[in-house]
Amino acid sequence: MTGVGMFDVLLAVVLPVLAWWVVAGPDLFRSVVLFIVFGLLLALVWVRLRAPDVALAEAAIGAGLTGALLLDTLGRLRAEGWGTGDDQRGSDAGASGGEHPSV
Amino acid sequence: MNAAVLYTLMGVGLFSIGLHGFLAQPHLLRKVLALNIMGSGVFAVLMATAWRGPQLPPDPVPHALVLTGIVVAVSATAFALALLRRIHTATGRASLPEDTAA
Amino acid sequence: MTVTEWCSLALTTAGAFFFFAGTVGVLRFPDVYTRLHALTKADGLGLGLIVLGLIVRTQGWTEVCQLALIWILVMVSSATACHLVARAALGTGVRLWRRPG
Amino acid sequence: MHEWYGGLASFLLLNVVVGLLRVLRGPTPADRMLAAQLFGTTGVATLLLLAPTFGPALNDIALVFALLAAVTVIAFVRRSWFPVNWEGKGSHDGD
Repeated sequence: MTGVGMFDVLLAVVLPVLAWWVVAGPDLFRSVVLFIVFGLLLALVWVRLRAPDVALAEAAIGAGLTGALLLDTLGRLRAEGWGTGDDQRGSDAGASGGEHPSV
Repeated sequence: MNAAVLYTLMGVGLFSIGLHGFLAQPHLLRKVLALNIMGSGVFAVLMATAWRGPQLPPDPVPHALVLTGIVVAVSATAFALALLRRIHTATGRASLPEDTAA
Repeated sequence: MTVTEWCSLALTTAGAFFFFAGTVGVLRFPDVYTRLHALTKADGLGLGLIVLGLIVRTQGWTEVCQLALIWILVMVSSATACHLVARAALGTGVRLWRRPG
Repeated sequence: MHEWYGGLASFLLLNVVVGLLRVLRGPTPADRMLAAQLFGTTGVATLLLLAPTFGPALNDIALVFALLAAVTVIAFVRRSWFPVNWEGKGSHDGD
């Protein structure tokens, strides 16, 4: 793989789009899942830059451990209620911050 | 356009998006996500500087820095999430008072 | 190209096709349970064919064992995960899809 | 030969990108998690296909990817998904 191939362009375009969805999407659970996918694809970037050690660390703790921590926190937040109890549709309605529906 | 330039641009983009989210989003969990994305952007720039073409092996020093950075980022994220839970149990909301007043 | 290389090419391409089919299934199927069905096909068959295609061209036994181990691990974890997700979906009342009409 | 493997890896990456639509659309959290699990397996396949080009270390990363998917899904099911009545229908007796 010399030069810039389709693999690189695909990764370099998708990752910022993914980051934008994580940061600005409407649903918090969706953001967390997209963040896990983001870590997965970032590990592929490290592989492509010939850093398998960094890719290993990124896959194990960057995406795996952080994803588990985030999901756990999300579940805890929901178990304690989002504030107003407006959580009938699970993560779809109440996930954007409970008392702050403008998020 | 080689791989280093491409991934440097991507890293700068990721950092900008993360910074925007960190400043603009009131929900604390989203701030944590945005912070992680900012960090990933910095890592991407560092890794791109280590790239020395397809023939030569890449520079190992930025690799070591990024490896350390990933571990530190995970620890900081865990700490931030613990603080977030504490704030949520104490105040019943998952955002800072400055953000909710607006 | 030798015969083993042709075999490897054919097997990996077939595996990639099953991943494509799995992605299409996850996108097009109507509910969680049918999507799980599509997902397990990609996991088992797609990865199995790709692993087989790469085993054909390896030299040593260690790499063969490693690849087979990866496949077995993915099979076990995917079966467990799919079972957990399906049971949780059923327990929380996600309805089964019925053909309309 | 290696070019062909690289092409297949790009194709699998394209599959992941298209499959992101399922994560975006939902509708239930299980659907999103399911798509993430598919991406994990596709990532394993991509790494295995890149291994002839970039060296056998990628097989180890593929192993870690396989573990990652399991850990994430189990964290999701055990910690993050509660019996909320989806689509307003009565729930089963869930255990």
